[in-house]
Amino acid sequence: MEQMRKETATVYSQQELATGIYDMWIETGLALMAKPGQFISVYTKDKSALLPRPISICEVDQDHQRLRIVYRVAGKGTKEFSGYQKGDSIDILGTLGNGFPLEAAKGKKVFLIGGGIGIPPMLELAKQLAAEKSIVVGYRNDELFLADELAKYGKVYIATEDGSVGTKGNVCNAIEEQGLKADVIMACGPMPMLRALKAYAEKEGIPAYISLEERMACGVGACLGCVVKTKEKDHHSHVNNARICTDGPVYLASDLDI
Amino acid sequence: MEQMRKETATVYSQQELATGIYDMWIETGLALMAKPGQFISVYTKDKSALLPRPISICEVDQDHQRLRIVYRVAGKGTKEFSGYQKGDSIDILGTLGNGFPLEAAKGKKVFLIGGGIGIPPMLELAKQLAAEKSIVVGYRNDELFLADELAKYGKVYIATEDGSVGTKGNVCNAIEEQGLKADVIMACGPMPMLRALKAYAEKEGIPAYISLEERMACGVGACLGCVVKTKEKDHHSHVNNARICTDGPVYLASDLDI
Amino acid sequence: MNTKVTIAGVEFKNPVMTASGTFGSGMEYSNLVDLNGLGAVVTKGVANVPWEGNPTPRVQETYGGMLNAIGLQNPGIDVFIERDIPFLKQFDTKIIVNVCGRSIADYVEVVEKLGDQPVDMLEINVSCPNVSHGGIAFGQKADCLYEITQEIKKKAKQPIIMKLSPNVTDITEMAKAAEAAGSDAVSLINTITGMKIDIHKRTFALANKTGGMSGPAIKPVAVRMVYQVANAVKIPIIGMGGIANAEDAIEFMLAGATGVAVGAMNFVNPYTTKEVAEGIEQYMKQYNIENIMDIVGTVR
Amino acid sequence: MNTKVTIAGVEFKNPVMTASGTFGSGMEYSNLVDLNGLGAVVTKGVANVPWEGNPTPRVQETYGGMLNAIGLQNPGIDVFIERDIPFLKQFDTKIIVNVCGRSIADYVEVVEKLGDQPVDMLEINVSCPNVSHGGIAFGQKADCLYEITQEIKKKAKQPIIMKLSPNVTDITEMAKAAEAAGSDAVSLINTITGMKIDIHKRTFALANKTGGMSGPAIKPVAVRMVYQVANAVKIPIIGMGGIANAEDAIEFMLAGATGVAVGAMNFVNPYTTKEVAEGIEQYMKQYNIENIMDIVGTVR
Repeated sequence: MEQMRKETATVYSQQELATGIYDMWIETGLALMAKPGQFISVYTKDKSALLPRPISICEVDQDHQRLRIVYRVAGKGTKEFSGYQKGDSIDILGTLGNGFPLEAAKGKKVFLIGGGIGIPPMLELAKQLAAEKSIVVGYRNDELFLADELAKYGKVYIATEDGSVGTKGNVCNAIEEQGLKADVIMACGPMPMLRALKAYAEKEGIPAYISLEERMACGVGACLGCVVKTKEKDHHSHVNNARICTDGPVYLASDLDI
Repeated sequence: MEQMRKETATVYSQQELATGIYDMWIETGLALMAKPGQFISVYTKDKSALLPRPISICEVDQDHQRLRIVYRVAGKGTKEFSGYQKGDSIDILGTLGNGFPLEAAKGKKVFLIGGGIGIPPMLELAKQLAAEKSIVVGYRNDELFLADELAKYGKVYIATEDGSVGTKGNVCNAIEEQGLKADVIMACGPMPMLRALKAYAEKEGIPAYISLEERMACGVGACLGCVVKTKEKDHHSHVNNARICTDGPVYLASDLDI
Repeated sequence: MNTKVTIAGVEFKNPVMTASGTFGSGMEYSNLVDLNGLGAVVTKGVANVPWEGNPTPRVQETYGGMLNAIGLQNPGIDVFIERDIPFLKQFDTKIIVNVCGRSIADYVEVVEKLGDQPVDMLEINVSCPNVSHGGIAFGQKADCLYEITQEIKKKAKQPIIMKLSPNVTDITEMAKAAEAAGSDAVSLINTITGMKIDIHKRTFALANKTGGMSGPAIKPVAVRMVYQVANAVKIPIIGMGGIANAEDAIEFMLAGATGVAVGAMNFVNPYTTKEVAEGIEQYMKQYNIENIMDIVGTVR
Repeated sequence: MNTKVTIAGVEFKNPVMTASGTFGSGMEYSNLVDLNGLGAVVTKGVANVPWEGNPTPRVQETYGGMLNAIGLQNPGIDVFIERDIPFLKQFDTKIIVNVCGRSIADYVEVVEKLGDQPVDMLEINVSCPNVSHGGIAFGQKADCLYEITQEIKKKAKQPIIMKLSPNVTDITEMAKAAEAAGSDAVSLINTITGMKIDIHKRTFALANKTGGMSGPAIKPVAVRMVYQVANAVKIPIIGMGGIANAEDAIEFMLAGATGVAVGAMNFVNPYTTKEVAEGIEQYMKQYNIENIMDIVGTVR
């Protein structure tokens, strides 16, 4: 059985999927333990930028022992990663986090919702989840990265900020416009979207599992850098904070005070 | 006319000449202004290591606009440089320093003396100097880097610390053993060697031009990091310190208090 | 070859420790690092009651380092005693508990509760810059430091280590005050107060505005202060601040530190502590050093 | 779009300056950098008489920064007036002369000699950590700082800028003392005292043992102190400490600096000052900022 570790892996391929959105496959034995909704920490070679970058796992290929990450260039770390090519080394720590609870949605009607760079983790989730999937994804514009691939695993509903494709607006607008319904929500995206989905789920009386991001340092629950406010006292911290890197990144929205 | 500048140049070739001694040709227009005894500052790509490394110019190819540096791997900067390959970029500032005064030796009997990593600047000097040259070089062992090339421009006398080739000992031992004489000395090497040559030159009543090295920051005379004690007040500093990067690195030994 | 060091009568199998706050209570890293290879685990600070800490963002990267403003979130001493100490006791390493508080009474309460616990030393955090009443005043004024040290020492059953703040004009005054009040050792440096501003959002990068800076960037300041303190007091020093490898650790020991702690670099390379311990042995071999204690404070 | 800033009545074409000691008297970099593009050249410190400075090695690299212990080598004020000021007067930039001394009388002598010279401001270096009588005490004790500021202000014909040391417990106390004594502005931070040890030679890497740390590594400390001082005094601030690009410079301005100075990064990239000035203009365009002065101190 594979165990969490830091290792020097190898880039298997890389391409730009959309403007500033990169798609990298990494050869690593960590693929054998990877679950949808988990993430890896990626370390830069730039020695002035020391902290690893947490990046969600987009797809898992256990047969070939490869992980896929799809990420946006947002700073000097991701800028560096975007320059890596096949055969380059890449230092990673993983796999990290809890992942989405597949059992909670099995056989049910489920929304898989991704906003922007929150879309990638939905792909492996869509692959592995045996359920009736409505996949709702929100983009800035008509650069619909991963939409084709998601369509293999369920019906895809698209929202775009600029209205160029599908519903103009965000994923909530798409759900409304299309009159969609579900028994469970699984989502990843920006905090405003997650807050809206939390409210929507409460109104509908359904559970929503949402994946959060936050500035991290250690990635293993030691530094307490990345916490989220919880409704009840957290079992580990004994205060109303849970660690996103280990207790999350996926939470039942109703457990959170966001 | 070329002018001192910092530029991103291109590595033309690199090879390991001896254990830990690397030989790099760099394509740069700065070759057009380079003089024997001058140096360039080389910047690392490692952003944790900010200060440039001063490296003496070994050879100048003005026709092809290339500079050659031969350097020892002594730390993380030079370690990084040693990994560069043809076509890689290399940031350099140059050309820096005064260089050897060719006129002072023209037509005379001259010792060109190099110790260890002080040998490389002797090559371009030997090429350009129209004089009766005795080239005395000191090595640790039988890895006689550059000796063949130096032999094209004058008779080469070798000293090795381990006695494996030539005189056992240092360059002074070689001069004594071979009974060599000269009217002028031009030398580069470790401080103990330079001190010994200064004493020798005073005893012989001949001038010795010696090239120094010191920790530097700016390389252009601004920071006053690299100074050497002078006998008289320096014309620029108005104290008994001269800046190695700009007033040097080549000094008449009798002007120094070392 | 002997890598053992002794600090205030406690013997450590090697000088390598974890810096408080960067290694949780050991549990979090125990899947990555063999705790048996460490001289000691120094735990994240624990108070008399649970602390919530600061809002997020709590961490930010800086050039060659990082800022944190966790605000000493902790589950309180009762949970710590029940859960974390038994966990650590499974390993063959020393346990140093970092103690924090908002008042002398807070500190004393924790220290007293730890009195009958199987922990080896107590590190007293009087220098956290990230909590408004986190005791920073105790760490920046010599007379306050003297007083709290004295009160804690009266109650402590284990040897105490006062952890010093670098955010002072003269670190030696602080070290002397700790020594005079009976501290068994000092550790330094805690983080240096820093700030980062997001120029695009035009706001502070940390919710707390300021944070504590750590990482390789601050190492020269830490080495300087260890050297100064080693020349000012007779009690042993645990040195920390940007240690990334054995070379760094040895630099601290030559400057005067008997123990060395790895902090922020645990986040960058979780195997740092192990590599430091191994690298110290290599250095000892290379220079024929029989006892690592022999090099402590030898650069003068 | 207006990049001009005004400090104590002196108008600078842009906020970008050189940090004292990193740019000589401008002459040394004038082949690489067009001095006409700078808001001001701040010269290397000059004393009443020539100073030899410290033995070598005087500089060392650190992680993301450097240490220097030049020891304020300078040719003395007479040579400076005769040679360096006329050189700088050829350029369309402001001249700020950094003044150092071992006693109040030394400083006053230099300030008086500069009285009738065409220089725009005087920066008073009371915070150099590298000379035993280099005035560091003046920079670490508020009452000493007050006294020297007052004495210099009495004699100065140009506006004065007290340059503050970061090696203090509370930088705001120092800034307040400078302001109360009549300083027209403050500049900060000077270098942070650090040390590097060569573990193979087992000796200090600098002949002076300690040196002043600068470079990107220290930027968060500098930004924090600028922010603190901006909240404590009304006089303008020139900010410095690790500025490597326009983003860094803007960070200092948002924290409260009206002027910004590039220091160690001149050694790493001699074109830094130019790039900072250009980058500030780009930022103004990007965010429709009409006057750069409008962003000073706006992150609160």
